[in-house]
Amino acid sequence: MKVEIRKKGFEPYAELARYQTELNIDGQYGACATFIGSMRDFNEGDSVQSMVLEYYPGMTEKYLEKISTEAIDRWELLDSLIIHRVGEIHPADPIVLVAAWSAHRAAAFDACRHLMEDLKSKAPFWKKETLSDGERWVEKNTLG
Amino acid sequence: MKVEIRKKGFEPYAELARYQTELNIDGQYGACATFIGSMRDFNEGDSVQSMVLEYYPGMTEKYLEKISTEAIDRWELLDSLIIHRVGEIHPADPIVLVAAWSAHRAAAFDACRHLMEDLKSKAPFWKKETLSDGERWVEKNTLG
Amino acid sequence: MSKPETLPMSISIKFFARLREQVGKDSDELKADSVTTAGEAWARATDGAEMPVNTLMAVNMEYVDADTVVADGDEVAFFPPVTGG
Amino acid sequence: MSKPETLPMSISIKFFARLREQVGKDSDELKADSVTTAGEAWARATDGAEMPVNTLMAVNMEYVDADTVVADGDEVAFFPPVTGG
Repeated sequence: MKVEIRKKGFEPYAELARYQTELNIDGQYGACATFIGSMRDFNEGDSVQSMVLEYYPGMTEKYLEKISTEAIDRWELLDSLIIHRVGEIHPADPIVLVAAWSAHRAAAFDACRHLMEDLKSKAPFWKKETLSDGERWVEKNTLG
Repeated sequence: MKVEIRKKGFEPYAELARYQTELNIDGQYGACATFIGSMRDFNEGDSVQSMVLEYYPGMTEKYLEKISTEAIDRWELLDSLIIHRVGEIHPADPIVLVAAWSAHRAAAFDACRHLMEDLKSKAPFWKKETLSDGERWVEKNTLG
Repeated sequence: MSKPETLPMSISIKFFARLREQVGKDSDELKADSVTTAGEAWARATDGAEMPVNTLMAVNMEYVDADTVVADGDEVAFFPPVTGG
Repeated sequence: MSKPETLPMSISIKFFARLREQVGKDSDELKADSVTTAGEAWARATDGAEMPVNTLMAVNMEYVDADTVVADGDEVAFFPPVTGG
Protein backbone atom coordinates (compact mmCIF):
# COMPACT_ATOMS: atom_id res chain seq x y z
CA MET A 1 0.00 0.00 0.00
CA LYS A 2 1.28 3.40 -0.90
CA VAL A 3 -0.07 6.94 -0.67
CA GLU A 4 1.91 9.82 -2.04
CA ILE A 5 1.47 13.56 -2.43
CA ARG A 6 3.46 14.84 -5.41
CA LYS A 7 4.72 18.38 -5.74
CA LYS A 8 6.06 17.85 -9.25
CA GLY A 9 4.54 16.33 -12.37
CA PHE A 10 4.40 12.57 -12.68
CA GLU A 11 3.88 10.03 -15.42
CA PRO A 12 1.08 7.69 -14.24
CA TYR A 13 1.90 4.69 -16.41
CA ALA A 14 5.58 4.79 -15.54
CA GLU A 15 4.63 4.99 -11.85
CA LEU A 16 2.31 2.03 -12.21
CA ALA A 17 4.89 -0.08 -14.01
CA ARG A 18 7.54 0.74 -11.40
CA TYR A 19 5.32 0.22 -8.39
CA GLN A 20 3.90 -3.03 -9.68
CA THR A 21 7.36 -4.43 -10.31
CA GLU A 22 8.32 -3.67 -6.72
CA LEU A 23 5.13 -5.25 -5.39
CA ASN A 24 6.27 -8.76 -6.09
CA ILE A 25 2.77 -10.16 -6.49
CA ASP A 26 3.29 -11.55 -10.00
CA GLY A 27 1.07 -14.56 -10.56
CA GLN A 28 -1.14 -13.70 -7.57
CA TYR A 29 -3.20 -10.87 -8.99
CA GLY A 30 -5.54 -11.48 -11.86
CA ALA A 31 -6.87 -7.95 -11.90
CA CYS A 32 -5.65 -4.39 -11.68
CA ALA A 33 -8.12 -1.54 -12.02
CA THR A 34 -6.76 1.97 -12.31
CA PHE A 35 -8.08 5.47 -12.62
CA ILE A 36 -6.18 8.51 -13.79
CA GLY A 37 -7.62 11.99 -13.45
CA SER A 38 -6.06 14.72 -15.57
CA MET A 39 -6.55 18.45 -15.85
CA ARG A 40 -8.91 19.54 -18.58
CA ASP A 41 -8.50 22.85 -20.37
CA PHE A 42 -12.16 23.73 -19.75
CA ASN A 43 -14.48 23.64 -16.74
CA GLU A 44 -18.06 24.83 -16.39
CA GLY A 45 -17.92 26.37 -19.84
CA ASP A 46 -14.73 28.33 -19.31
CA SER A 47 -11.25 27.87 -20.67
CA VAL A 48 -8.85 27.16 -17.81
CA GLN A 49 -5.19 28.11 -18.15
CA SER A 50 -3.76 26.66 -14.97
CA MET A 51 -4.73 25.55 -11.52
CA VAL A 52 -3.27 25.46 -8.03
CA LEU A 53 -3.99 22.42 -5.89
CA GLU A 54 -3.81 23.04 -2.16
CA TYR A 55 -3.87 20.34 0.50
CA TYR A 56 -3.64 19.85 4.25
CA PRO A 57 -0.20 18.39 4.91
CA GLY A 58 -0.58 15.58 7.40
CA MET A 59 -4.34 15.19 7.26
CA THR A 60 -4.48 14.53 3.53
CA GLU A 61 -1.96 11.68 3.72
CA LYS A 62 -3.64 10.34 6.85
CA TYR A 63 -7.05 10.35 5.19
CA LEU A 64 -5.80 8.61 2.05
CA GLU A 65 -4.00 5.99 4.13
CA LYS A 66 -7.15 5.36 6.13
CA ILE A 67 -9.33 4.76 3.06
CA SER A 68 -6.63 2.61 1.44
CA THR A 69 -6.40 0.40 4.52
CA GLU A 70 -10.18 0.12 4.67
CA ALA A 71 -10.42 -0.79 0.97
CA ILE A 72 -7.71 -3.44 1.27
CA ASP A 73 -9.58 -5.03 4.16
CA ARG A 74 -13.03 -4.76 2.66
CA TRP A 75 -12.19 -6.11 -0.80
CA GLU A 76 -9.27 -8.35 0.20
CA LEU A 77 -7.00 -6.46 -2.18
CA LEU A 78 -3.44 -7.53 -2.75
CA ASP A 79 -2.42 -3.87 -2.81
CA SER A 80 -3.37 -0.29 -3.63
CA LEU A 81 -1.64 2.85 -4.82
CA ILE A 82 -2.73 6.49 -4.65
CA ILE A 83 -0.67 9.37 -6.03
CA HIS A 84 -2.10 12.89 -5.94
CA ARG A 85 -0.57 16.01 -7.36
CA VAL A 86 -0.44 19.35 -5.51
CA GLY A 87 0.91 22.78 -6.49
CA GLU A 88 0.58 24.53 -9.83
CA ILE A 89 -0.62 22.38 -12.68
CA HIS A 90 -1.54 22.88 -16.33
CA PRO A 91 -4.00 21.31 -18.76
CA ALA A 92 -3.24 17.64 -19.50
CA ASP A 93 -1.18 17.25 -16.32
CA PRO A 94 -2.10 14.14 -14.33
CA ILE A 95 -3.80 15.04 -11.05
CA VAL A 96 -4.58 11.71 -9.44
CA LEU A 97 -3.76 8.06 -9.90
CA VAL A 98 -5.62 5.30 -8.04
CA ALA A 99 -4.89 1.60 -8.55
CA ALA A 100 -6.20 -1.57 -6.91
CA TRP A 101 -4.75 -5.06 -7.35
CA SER A 102 -6.72 -8.18 -6.51
CA ALA A 103 -7.16 -11.83 -7.43
CA HIS A 104 -10.50 -11.18 -9.16
CA ARG A 105 -11.84 -8.32 -11.22
CA ALA A 106 -14.96 -7.33 -9.29
CA ALA A 107 -12.93 -6.46 -6.20
CA ALA A 108 -10.42 -4.42 -8.21
CA PHE A 109 -13.14 -2.46 -10.02
CA ASP A 110 -15.21 -1.85 -6.90
CA ALA A 111 -12.26 -0.82 -4.76
CA CYS A 112 -10.74 1.51 -7.37
CA ARG A 113 -14.00 3.31 -7.91
CA HIS A 114 -14.77 3.51 -4.21
CA LEU A 115 -11.33 4.98 -3.49
CA MET A 116 -11.82 7.65 -6.17
CA GLU A 117 -15.30 8.60 -4.94
CA ASP A 118 -14.15 8.75 -1.35
CA LEU A 119 -11.07 10.78 -2.27
CA LYS A 120 -13.15 13.23 -4.29
CA SER A 121 -15.76 13.69 -1.60
CA LYS A 122 -13.58 13.80 1.52
CA ALA A 123 -9.82 14.00 1.00
CA PRO A 124 -8.63 17.54 1.84
CA PHE A 125 -7.62 19.04 -1.51
CA TRP A 126 -8.79 22.30 -3.02
CA LYS A 127 -8.51 23.59 -6.58
CA LYS A 128 -8.15 27.18 -7.61
CA GLU A 129 -8.44 27.81 -11.32
CA THR A 130 -6.78 30.55 -13.31
CA LEU A 131 -9.01 31.76 -16.13
CA SER A 132 -8.22 34.39 -18.75
CA ASP A 133 -9.94 37.01 -16.57
CA GLY A 134 -8.90 36.01 -13.06
CA GLU A 135 -8.94 33.24 -10.51
CA ARG A 136 -11.73 31.22 -8.91
CA TRP A 137 -11.99 28.44 -6.36
CA VAL A 138 -13.69 25.31 -7.61
CA GLU A 139 -16.80 25.21 -5.41
CA LYS A 140 -17.51 21.52 -5.21
CA ASN A 141 -16.90 18.20 -6.84
CA THR A 142 -19.66 16.51 -8.76
CA LEU A 143 -20.86 13.10 -7.69
CA GLY A 144 -19.33 10.26 -9.69
CA MET B 1 -10.53 3.54 -30.92
CA LYS B 2 -8.28 0.55 -31.21
CA VAL B 3 -8.72 -3.19 -30.83
CA GLU B 4 -5.77 -5.50 -31.09
CA ILE B 5 -5.12 -9.20 -30.76
CA ARG B 6 -1.54 -9.84 -29.61
CA LYS B 7 0.35 -13.01 -30.30
CA LYS B 8 3.34 -11.97 -28.19
CA GLY B 9 3.68 -10.60 -24.68
CA PHE B 10 2.95 -6.94 -24.10
CA GLU B 11 3.60 -4.38 -21.40
CA PRO B 12 0.22 -2.77 -20.57
CA TYR B 13 1.51 0.48 -19.08
CA ALA B 14 3.91 1.08 -21.95
CA GLU B 15 1.06 0.43 -24.39
CA LEU B 16 -1.18 2.88 -22.53
CA ALA B 17 1.47 5.58 -22.45
CA ARG B 18 2.21 5.16 -26.16
CA TYR B 19 -1.40 5.01 -27.26
CA GLN B 20 -2.44 7.98 -25.17
CA THR B 21 0.37 10.10 -26.58
CA GLU B 22 -0.81 9.32 -30.10
CA LEU B 23 -4.43 10.10 -29.20
CA ASN B 24 -3.86 13.80 -29.06
CA ILE B 25 -6.67 14.47 -26.60
CA ASP B 26 -4.51 16.19 -23.98
CA GLY B 27 -6.55 18.69 -22.02
CA GLN B 28 -9.85 17.19 -23.21
CA TYR B 29 -10.05 14.09 -21.07
CA GLY B 30 -10.35 14.39 -17.33
CA ALA B 31 -10.64 10.69 -16.77
CA CYS B 32 -9.05 7.45 -17.91
CA ALA B 33 -10.22 4.18 -16.38
CA THR B 34 -8.25 1.06 -17.18
CA PHE B 35 -8.37 -2.62 -16.38
CA ILE B 36 -5.56 -5.10 -16.76
CA GLY B 37 -6.17 -8.83 -16.44
CA SER B 38 -3.14 -11.02 -15.82
CA MET B 39 -2.58 -14.74 -15.56
CA ARG B 40 -2.60 -16.12 -12.04
CA ASP B 41 -0.55 -19.14 -11.05
CA PHE B 42 -3.59 -20.81 -9.49
CA ASN B 43 -7.17 -21.42 -10.56
CA GLU B 44 -9.95 -23.35 -8.85
CA GLY B 45 -7.54 -24.60 -6.25
CA ASP B 46 -4.92 -25.88 -8.68
CA SER B 47 -1.49 -24.61 -9.57
CA VAL B 48 -1.42 -23.59 -13.23
CA GLN B 49 1.85 -23.73 -15.16
CA SER B 50 0.82 -22.22 -18.46
CA MET B 51 -2.19 -21.58 -20.62
CA VAL B 52 -3.10 -21.43 -24.29
CA LEU B 53 -5.54 -18.74 -25.39
CA GLU B 54 -7.44 -19.58 -28.54
CA TYR B 55 -9.60 -17.12 -30.49
CA TYR B 56 -11.70 -16.85 -33.63
CA PRO B 57 -9.68 -14.75 -36.07
CA GLY B 58 -12.03 -12.26 -37.66
CA MET B 59 -14.98 -12.65 -35.33
CA THR B 60 -13.05 -11.77 -32.17
CA GLU B 61 -11.78 -8.49 -33.60
CA LYS B 62 -15.21 -7.75 -35.08
CA TYR B 63 -16.92 -8.36 -31.75
CA LEU B 64 -14.47 -6.19 -29.81
CA GLU B 65 -14.81 -3.40 -32.37
CA LYS B 66 -18.58 -3.59 -32.09
CA ILE B 67 -18.63 -3.25 -28.30
CA SER B 68 -16.02 -0.48 -28.42
CA THR B 69 -18.10 1.52 -30.91
CA GLU B 70 -21.22 0.99 -28.79
CA ALA B 71 -19.44 2.08 -25.61
CA ILE B 72 -18.02 5.22 -27.24
CA ASP B 73 -21.52 6.18 -28.39
CA ARG B 74 -23.31 5.29 -25.18
CA TRP B 75 -20.90 7.02 -22.77
CA GLU B 76 -19.64 9.73 -25.14
CA LEU B 77 -16.09 8.52 -24.67
CA LEU B 78 -13.18 10.35 -26.22
CA ASP B 79 -11.56 7.02 -27.01
CA SER B 80 -11.09 3.39 -26.02
CA LEU B 81 -8.39 0.75 -26.28
CA ILE B 82 -8.58 -3.03 -26.02
CA ILE B 83 -5.57 -5.32 -26.31
CA HIS B 84 -6.01 -9.06 -25.79
CA ARG B 85 -3.33 -11.68 -25.75
CA VAL B 86 -3.60 -15.04 -27.54
CA GLY B 87 -1.27 -18.04 -27.78
CA GLU B 88 0.78 -19.60 -25.00
CA ILE B 89 1.05 -17.55 -21.85
CA HIS B 90 2.53 -17.99 -18.39
CA PRO B 91 1.70 -16.81 -14.89
CA ALA B 92 1.96 -13.02 -14.48
CA ASP B 93 1.65 -12.41 -18.22
CA PRO B 94 -0.87 -9.72 -19.09
CA ILE B 95 -3.94 -11.17 -20.82
CA VAL B 96 -6.17 -8.19 -21.42
CA LEU B 97 -6.02 -4.42 -21.28
CA VAL B 98 -9.14 -2.24 -21.51
CA ALA B 99 -9.04 1.55 -21.28
CA ALA B 100 -11.69 4.27 -21.64
CA TRP B 101 -11.02 8.02 -21.89
CA SER B 102 -13.71 10.58 -21.20
CA ALA B 103 -14.27 14.10 -19.96
CA HIS B 104 -15.74 12.89 -16.65
CA ARG B 105 -15.00 9.97 -14.41
CA ALA B 106 -18.38 8.21 -14.22
CA ALA B 107 -18.40 7.57 -17.97
CA ALA B 108 -14.83 6.25 -17.94
CA PHE B 109 -15.51 3.89 -15.02
CA ASP B 110 -18.82 2.64 -16.38
CA ALA B 111 -17.54 2.11 -19.90
CA CYS B 112 -14.34 0.35 -18.83
CA ARG B 113 -16.21 -2.08 -16.62
CA HIS B 114 -18.94 -2.68 -19.17
CA LEU B 115 -16.35 -3.44 -21.86
CA MET B 116 -14.61 -5.96 -19.59
CA GLU B 117 -17.86 -7.70 -18.61
CA ASP B 118 -19.02 -7.85 -22.21
CA LEU B 119 -15.64 -9.12 -23.40
CA LYS B 120 -15.58 -11.81 -20.72
CA SER B 121 -19.11 -13.00 -21.41
CA LYS B 122 -19.20 -12.86 -25.21
CA ALA B 123 -15.89 -12.23 -26.99
CA PRO B 124 -14.70 -15.49 -28.61
CA PHE B 125 -11.65 -16.50 -26.59
CA TRP B 126 -11.00 -19.83 -24.91
CA LYS B 127 -8.45 -20.79 -22.28
CA LYS B 128 -6.82 -24.16 -21.89
CA GLU B 129 -4.74 -24.57 -18.76
CA THR B 130 -1.71 -26.78 -18.31
CA LEU B 131 -1.57 -28.24 -14.81
CA SER B 132 1.11 -30.48 -13.35
CA ASP B 133 -0.96 -33.55 -14.31
CA GLY B 134 -2.40 -32.56 -17.66
CA GLU B 135 -4.48 -30.03 -19.52
CA ARG B 136 -8.02 -28.76 -19.07
CA TRP B 137 -10.30 -26.27 -20.77
CA VAL B 138 -11.55 -23.49 -18.55
CA GLU B 139 -15.28 -24.20 -18.51
CA LYS B 140 -16.74 -20.75 -18.01
CA ASN B 141 -16.00 -17.27 -16.82
CA THR B 142 -17.39 -16.06 -13.54
CA LEU B 143 -19.67 -13.07 -13.47
CA GLY B 144 -17.93 -9.83 -12.52
CA MET C 1 -30.75 -37.87 -57.44
CA SER C 2 -28.43 -34.91 -57.50
CA LYS C 3 -24.88 -35.12 -58.78
CA PRO C 4 -22.26 -33.88 -56.27
CA GLU C 5 -20.87 -31.24 -58.59
CA THR C 6 -24.24 -29.56 -58.93
CA LEU C 7 -25.09 -29.15 -55.22
CA PRO C 8 -25.93 -25.47 -55.09
CA MET C 9 -24.87 -24.63 -51.54
CA SER C 10 -21.41 -24.49 -50.05
CA ILE C 11 -21.17 -23.67 -46.35
CA SER C 12 -17.95 -23.24 -44.44
CA ILE C 13 -17.97 -24.76 -40.95
CA LYS C 14 -15.63 -23.96 -38.08
CA PHE C 15 -15.15 -25.53 -34.66
CA PHE C 16 -13.24 -23.98 -31.78
CA ALA C 17 -11.67 -24.98 -28.48
CA ARG C 18 -13.19 -28.03 -26.74
CA LEU C 19 -15.66 -28.56 -29.59
CA ARG C 20 -12.81 -28.62 -32.09
CA GLU C 21 -11.16 -31.39 -30.07
CA GLN C 22 -14.41 -33.33 -29.59
CA VAL C 23 -15.40 -33.15 -33.25
CA GLY C 24 -11.84 -33.87 -34.30
CA LYS C 25 -11.52 -31.11 -36.89
CA ASP C 26 -11.25 -27.34 -36.91
CA SER C 27 -13.18 -26.74 -40.12
CA ASP C 28 -15.22 -28.39 -42.84
CA GLU C 29 -16.85 -27.49 -46.13
CA LEU C 30 -20.51 -28.54 -46.32
CA LYS C 31 -22.10 -29.12 -49.70
CA ALA C 32 -25.89 -29.21 -49.66
CA ASP C 33 -28.78 -28.89 -52.05
CA SER C 34 -31.26 -27.13 -49.80
CA VAL C 35 -31.25 -24.26 -47.36
CA THR C 36 -30.45 -25.42 -43.84
CA THR C 37 -30.31 -23.88 -40.39
CA ALA C 38 -27.22 -23.50 -38.23
CA GLY C 39 -28.46 -26.46 -36.18
CA GLU C 40 -28.76 -28.62 -39.31
CA ALA C 41 -25.29 -27.55 -40.35
CA TRP C 42 -23.96 -28.91 -37.05
CA ALA C 43 -25.74 -32.22 -37.56
CA ARG C 44 -24.43 -32.65 -41.08
CA ALA C 45 -20.89 -31.63 -40.26
CA THR C 46 -20.68 -33.96 -37.24
CA ASP C 47 -22.56 -36.96 -38.71
CA GLY C 48 -25.42 -36.37 -36.33
CA ALA C 49 -23.47 -35.97 -33.10
CA GLU C 50 -25.41 -34.49 -30.23
CA MET C 51 -24.68 -30.81 -29.78
CA PRO C 52 -23.29 -30.13 -26.30
CA VAL C 53 -25.46 -28.00 -24.03
CA ASN C 54 -24.34 -24.34 -24.06
CA THR C 55 -22.81 -24.55 -27.53
CA LEU C 56 -22.60 -21.09 -29.04
CA MET C 57 -22.88 -20.50 -32.75
CA ALA C 58 -22.20 -17.71 -35.20
CA VAL C 59 -23.07 -17.15 -38.85
CA ASN C 60 -20.65 -14.91 -40.68
CA MET C 61 -19.09 -13.95 -37.34
CA GLU C 62 -22.34 -12.79 -35.72
CA TYR C 63 -23.97 -14.70 -32.87
CA VAL C 64 -27.09 -16.61 -33.93
CA ASP C 65 -29.23 -19.44 -32.56
CA ALA C 66 -29.73 -22.92 -33.94
CA ASP C 67 -32.84 -21.94 -35.92
CA THR C 68 -31.06 -19.29 -37.96
CA VAL C 69 -31.21 -20.03 -41.67
CA VAL C 70 -27.86 -20.22 -43.45
CA ALA C 71 -27.26 -19.32 -47.06
CA ASP C 72 -24.81 -20.35 -49.73
CA GLY C 73 -21.32 -19.09 -48.92
CA ASP C 74 -21.98 -18.56 -45.23
CA GLU C 75 -19.43 -19.33 -42.54
CA VAL C 76 -21.00 -21.15 -39.58
CA ALA C 77 -18.99 -21.52 -36.37
CA PHE C 78 -19.59 -23.61 -33.24
CA PHE C 79 -17.84 -23.11 -29.93
CA PRO C 80 -18.18 -23.60 -26.17
CA PRO C 81 -18.82 -20.78 -23.66
CA VAL C 82 -16.11 -18.14 -23.99
CA THR C 83 -13.41 -17.75 -21.36
CA GLY C 84 -11.31 -14.76 -22.36
CA GLY C 85 -10.23 -11.71 -20.40
CA MET D 1 -9.55 37.73 36.06
CA SER D 2 -6.97 35.39 34.58
CA LYS D 3 -3.54 36.54 33.61
CA PRO D 4 -2.67 35.75 29.98
CA GLU D 5 0.42 33.77 30.87
CA THR D 6 -1.59 31.36 33.01
CA LEU D 7 -4.29 30.48 30.44
CA PRO D 8 -4.20 26.71 30.49
CA MET D 9 -5.25 25.88 26.94
CA SER D 10 -3.38 26.39 23.74
CA ILE D 11 -5.15 25.39 20.53
CA SER D 12 -3.62 25.53 17.09
CA ILE D 13 -5.99 26.76 14.37
CA LYS D 14 -5.63 26.27 10.63
CA PHE D 15 -7.57 27.66 7.68
CA PHE D 16 -7.42 26.36 4.14
CA ALA D 17 -8.31 27.43 0.62
CA ARG D 18 -11.15 29.94 0.27
CA LEU D 19 -11.57 30.14 4.06
CA ARG D 20 -7.89 30.98 4.44
CA GLU D 21 -8.36 33.88 2.03
CA GLN D 22 -11.59 35.06 3.68
CA VAL D 23 -10.21 34.93 7.20
CA GLY D 24 -6.95 36.47 6.05
CA LYS D 25 -4.60 34.01 7.77
CA ASP D 26 -3.59 30.41 7.37
CA SER D 27 -3.11 29.66 11.05
CA ASP D 28 -3.49 31.00 14.55
CA GLU D 29 -2.68 30.01 18.11
CA LEU D 30 -5.68 30.27 20.45
CA LYS D 31 -5.10 30.73 24.18
CA ALA D 32 -8.14 29.99 26.34
CA ASP D 33 -8.98 29.21 29.94
CA SER D 34 -11.83 26.80 29.41
CA VAL D 35 -12.61 23.85 27.22
CA THR D 36 -14.28 24.94 23.99
CA THR D 37 -15.85 23.24 21.01
CA ALA D 38 -14.59 23.36 17.44
CA GLY D 39 -17.37 25.86 16.70
CA GLU D 40 -16.24 28.10 19.54
CA ALA D 41 -12.69 27.87 18.30
CA TRP D 42 -13.86 29.25 14.94
CA ALA D 43 -15.67 32.15 16.63
CA ARG D 44 -12.67 33.07 18.76
CA ALA D 45 -10.15 32.77 15.95
CA THR D 46 -12.23 34.86 13.53
CA ASP D 47 -13.48 37.50 16.03
CA GLY D 48 -16.98 36.14 15.74
CA ALA D 49 -17.23 35.96 11.96
CA GLU D 50 -20.13 33.93 10.65
CA MET D 51 -19.03 30.46 9.61
CA PRO D 52 -19.81 29.85 5.92
CA VAL D 53 -22.38 27.16 5.22
CA ASN D 54 -20.70 23.84 4.32
CA THR D 55 -17.55 24.61 6.27
CA LEU D 56 -15.76 21.39 7.16
CA MET D 57 -13.69 21.01 10.29
CA ALA D 58 -11.16 18.61 11.69
CA VAL D 59 -9.60 18.14 15.13
CA ASN D 60 -6.16 16.57 15.06
CA MET D 61 -6.68 15.75 11.39
CA GLU D 62 -9.93 13.82 11.88
CA TYR D 63 -13.27 15.13 10.63
CA VAL D 64 -15.52 16.40 13.44
CA ASP D 65 -18.60 18.59 13.75
CA ALA D 66 -18.93 21.99 15.40
CA ASP D 67 -20.03 20.50 18.74
CA THR D 68 -16.88 18.45 19.19
CA VAL D 69 -14.97 19.40 22.32
CA VAL D 70 -11.37 20.42 21.83
CA ALA D 71 -8.60 19.91 24.35
CA ASP D 72 -5.34 21.61 25.18
CA GLY D 73 -2.81 21.09 22.42
CA ASP D 74 -5.36 20.17 19.75
CA GLU D 75 -5.08 21.28 16.16
CA VAL D 76 -8.40 22.52 14.79
CA ALA D 77 -8.76 23.09 11.05
CA PHE D 78 -11.49 24.76 8.97
CA PHE D 79 -11.93 24.41 5.26
CA PRO D 80 -14.48 24.55 2.43
CA PRO D 81 -15.85 21.50 0.58
CA VAL D 82 -12.97 19.53 -0.89
CA THR D 83 -12.30 19.53 -4.63
CA GLY D 84 -9.44 17.11 -5.21
CA GLY D 85 -9.09 14.23 -7.65
